[in-house]
Amino acid sequence: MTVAVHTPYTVPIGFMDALQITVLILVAAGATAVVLIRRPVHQVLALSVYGVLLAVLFLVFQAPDVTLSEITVGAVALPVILLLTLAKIRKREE
Amino acid sequence: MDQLLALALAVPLLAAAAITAIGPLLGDRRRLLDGVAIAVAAATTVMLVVIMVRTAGGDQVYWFAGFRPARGVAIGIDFEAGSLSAGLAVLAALLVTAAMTFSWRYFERVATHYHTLMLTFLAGMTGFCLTGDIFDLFVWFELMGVSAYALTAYRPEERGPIQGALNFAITNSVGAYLSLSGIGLIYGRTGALNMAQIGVYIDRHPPDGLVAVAFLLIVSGLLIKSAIVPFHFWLADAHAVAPTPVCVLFSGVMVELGLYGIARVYWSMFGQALGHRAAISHIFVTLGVLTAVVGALFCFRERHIKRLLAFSTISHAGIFLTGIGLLTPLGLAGTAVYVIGHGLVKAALFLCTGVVLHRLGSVNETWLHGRGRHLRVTGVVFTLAGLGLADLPPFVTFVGKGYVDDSAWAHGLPWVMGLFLVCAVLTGGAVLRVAGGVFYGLGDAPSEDAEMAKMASEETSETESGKERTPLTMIVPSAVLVACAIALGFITRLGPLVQAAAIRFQDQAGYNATVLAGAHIAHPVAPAAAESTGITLSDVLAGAGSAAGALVLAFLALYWRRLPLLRRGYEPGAGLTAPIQRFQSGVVNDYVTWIVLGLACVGGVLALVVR
Amino acid sequence: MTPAQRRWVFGVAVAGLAAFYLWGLSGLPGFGNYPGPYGFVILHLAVKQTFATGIVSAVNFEYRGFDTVGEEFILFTAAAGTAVVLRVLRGERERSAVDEAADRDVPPTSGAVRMVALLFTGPVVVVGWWLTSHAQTNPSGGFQGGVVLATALILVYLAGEFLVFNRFSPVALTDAVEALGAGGFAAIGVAAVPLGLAYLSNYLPLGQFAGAVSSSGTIALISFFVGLEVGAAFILITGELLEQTLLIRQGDG
Amino acid sequence: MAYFPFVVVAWILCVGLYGIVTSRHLVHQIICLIVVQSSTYVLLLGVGYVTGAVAPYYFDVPVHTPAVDPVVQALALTDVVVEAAVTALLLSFAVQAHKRFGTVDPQELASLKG
Repeated sequence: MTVAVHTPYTVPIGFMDALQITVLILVAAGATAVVLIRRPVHQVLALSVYGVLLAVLFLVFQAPDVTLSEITVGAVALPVILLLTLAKIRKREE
Repeated sequence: MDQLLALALAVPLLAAAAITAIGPLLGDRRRLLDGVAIAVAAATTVMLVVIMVRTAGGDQVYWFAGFRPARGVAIGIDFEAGSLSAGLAVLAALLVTAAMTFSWRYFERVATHYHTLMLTFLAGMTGFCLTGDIFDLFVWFELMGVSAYALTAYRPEERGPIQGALNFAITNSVGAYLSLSGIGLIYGRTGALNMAQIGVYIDRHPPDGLVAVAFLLIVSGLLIKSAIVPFHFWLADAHAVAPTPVCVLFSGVMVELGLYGIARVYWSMFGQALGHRAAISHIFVTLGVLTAVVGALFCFRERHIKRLLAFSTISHAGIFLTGIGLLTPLGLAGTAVYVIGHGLVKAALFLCTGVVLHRLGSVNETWLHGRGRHLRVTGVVFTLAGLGLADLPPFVTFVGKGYVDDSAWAHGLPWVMGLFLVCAVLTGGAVLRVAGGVFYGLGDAPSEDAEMAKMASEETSETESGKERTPLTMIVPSAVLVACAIALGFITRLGPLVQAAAIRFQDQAGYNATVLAGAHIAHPVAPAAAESTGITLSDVLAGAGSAAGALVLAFLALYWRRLPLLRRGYEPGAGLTAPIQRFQSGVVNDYVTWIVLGLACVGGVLALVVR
Repeated sequence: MTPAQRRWVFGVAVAGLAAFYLWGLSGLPGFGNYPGPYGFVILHLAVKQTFATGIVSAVNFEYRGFDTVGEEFILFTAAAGTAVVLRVLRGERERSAVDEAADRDVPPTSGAVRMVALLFTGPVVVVGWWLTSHAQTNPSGGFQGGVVLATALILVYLAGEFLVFNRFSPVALTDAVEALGAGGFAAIGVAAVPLGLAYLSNYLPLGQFAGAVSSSGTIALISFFVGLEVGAAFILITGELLEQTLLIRQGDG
Repeated sequence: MAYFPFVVVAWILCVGLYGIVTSRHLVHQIICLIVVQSSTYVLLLGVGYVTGAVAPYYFDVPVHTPAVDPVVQALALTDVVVEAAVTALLLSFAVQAHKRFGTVDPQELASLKG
């Protein structure tokens, strides 16, 4: 049971549902991939992709503000500091 | 509207920012920064004391940005200062002041960031105590956490602090996110974040899965913070390695804040809606008793003084959780008094340990045996604090412990009293054993296993050790704290006052009216007849008994090898913890596993109850 | 525990936790049926009360501005903590601060990358500034803007070298900017107190009409300070890590 | 559809916890903590969603058009900042752990501590 509101700007509900389900599945898969990938640099790249997926999810959840933060933080800033950390750690291993 | 409520938080935050900005410009004149930071902490203490005194006439509510609730819907964030919450904030600010005074001469060099971190830590604790909004609670919980993680790793040149900080940060972050999940659940049901409003809204439905799950998830982060078995593993790792003045705050008040959070969440939101009081009480008491016993056993076998004190804190956290979990005004009042007393004496014990580290360069009880004879004042303060920890009258700890015991008795749980007596004897005995061995050279040095020796020998670079004199700024704070703990024990009005505050704290309808309708509830109902407010003779006897027991145990432990009739080769306390020793593995992966398992078990029980 | 044991214990435990959590989640009103009232009340009041058309910013900087104070100080504390943990310790020497150091394992930046990075720096700064200054109207705000501004400096690093990065953001100055950002926010709040208003009250004129960049009083100002604090904090954290990676040579084992 | 987003929330949480428990690399473990936290964003935004409503911005739509809950979005924003802060601090610990211990396997740190 869904109580939907209607506005002149409403995307057709069926289309929105399909979009949301698709992105949710992608996000779930992305989270699983991030956890299961054990090679650090690859994992950071996966995290970056996961950040973009989350950002898209927030967009279809009608949260553009959070989308922007998730892109700037989750997909860019965090991977950068993670890669810097890995660079430091790998360098000392050599 | 009492502007002090906002200033008590804004002043330390502004000071933290100002110190960071100005600090590098001062160069070598860091004494100035020390002075400013101590003054700010002291000023915050004074402000909070004023707030606490004003709450005696009724709870104070402060709406940030002036958004008052309309028709029972809160649109802003509020501070709700009751006597208990303000009192706990006072304790936090007092201990921060003491710890910073102690640090004046303690560190070889203090970076400006030390003061920044201490002040943000203080602000986080104050906000956590006073807030009336569940998400705001999470925000201050995190500020407190982030400051605490950074302070734990304050000496990154050593292995212990880094590992302790990692375990601390990962376990507590997992807890915080679980709490946030609970907040999300409850928001999805009620569309509210104000705790009073949530309490009103969830009470409209019969208790169901969502309420039970949200309750446990929110509480889980707080259980981890307050080191309740099986969520406690991080605590000893972090306490043993954090700088000693920081340990004062960790043991003296941060753990207790977690417990305060549980009480706040229960009595402002879930108490009415969740129902099943007896079952909830049983869950809390079971966890509390388990924690008290495990902590006491680990405490007694420990030889690393800071770890020993940390385990004693775990044991006491168990007693506090039991006091809260009895769900009676007397139990809560007893816990409140006990928390204050424990905070004061535990802080003094850590500060004295800091003096020992400063002068002798070790916290290894075995190595230190007899080497602290010349630290007379420190020895006296440490011994007095140890007796206070063992609930000797007239220390205020005995008043609190007495109330908790009385409440347990009235609740039909006399065995809890007996068990807590054993715990107090064990933890007090361990501390007095240290006092007798280190400061008076009594008996023989306790033996140690290699593992512990290695751990204890790590404490080196924290302070420039081998100093000829103990600076006054290092010994005076601990002496003052112990004096406070004794003086409070003589204030006979303390008990009734705290009980009245506890009744008000547990009055959910009153809390709602105060926050949402601006009602002024001044006089709590009279205490129930079954629970007396006075200190009975049996309380005095129990307190004196546990202190005497602790003394006897300490002497037994020290003179064990000289006792002719006993089996030789057996070290007191050695076998006590062998079965559970390996759980304390130091591996954070294990700790998170135990957290998940503990949650699943408590959740299962809760599901059976609420279903 | 051995990894295998841990896996078993965790497997059992997480099954229990998941079942328990799903039990709670099933009590929610279905997805898309947010019941209110909090959000709906704010949607109803916000434009009238604050002249902001970005309601999320109105909540962040006004209705729940106090949370944001805490949030800014969490970031501030984390930056301070990072500086404490990664400070240059006794026994560690700073390597000569030349990027092309012998054991540098990052290949030198190619000309193309430098060019692209330089080209991007300007637009990124503009975007960051726009985001920071439009909190009250559009989906944006000091937080996103601050991160983007920090990214501009990271581009400077890509284009040039760490030395340039360092010259653009000397630690003491960044520290001061960060403190100004966090402290400025708290101070705007305190300024309401002598006016007899509650902490963080919006005491500035709200402007002529809703939706203008110059509207909504303290929201714009707070967004600016948040931008400063967030940008500086990220630059500090990145700088600390860069310094670790490029400059610090370990002296002790 | 009514509960699918919440199932995803539970899945992300559990997967993240699994990662933390089985991790052999501190950076991996920290990333898994990020995953655990990301479940809370999805939960928050999920409970505040209103089917058919617009985003809470009245810049280019008339005031009082039905919109989704702005409060959860503000909470999620705060949450993102907290995540960034905690991650940065944890990474600095990881860097130091690597210097002191020569390894970043959390399961080896304990035995090497002494």
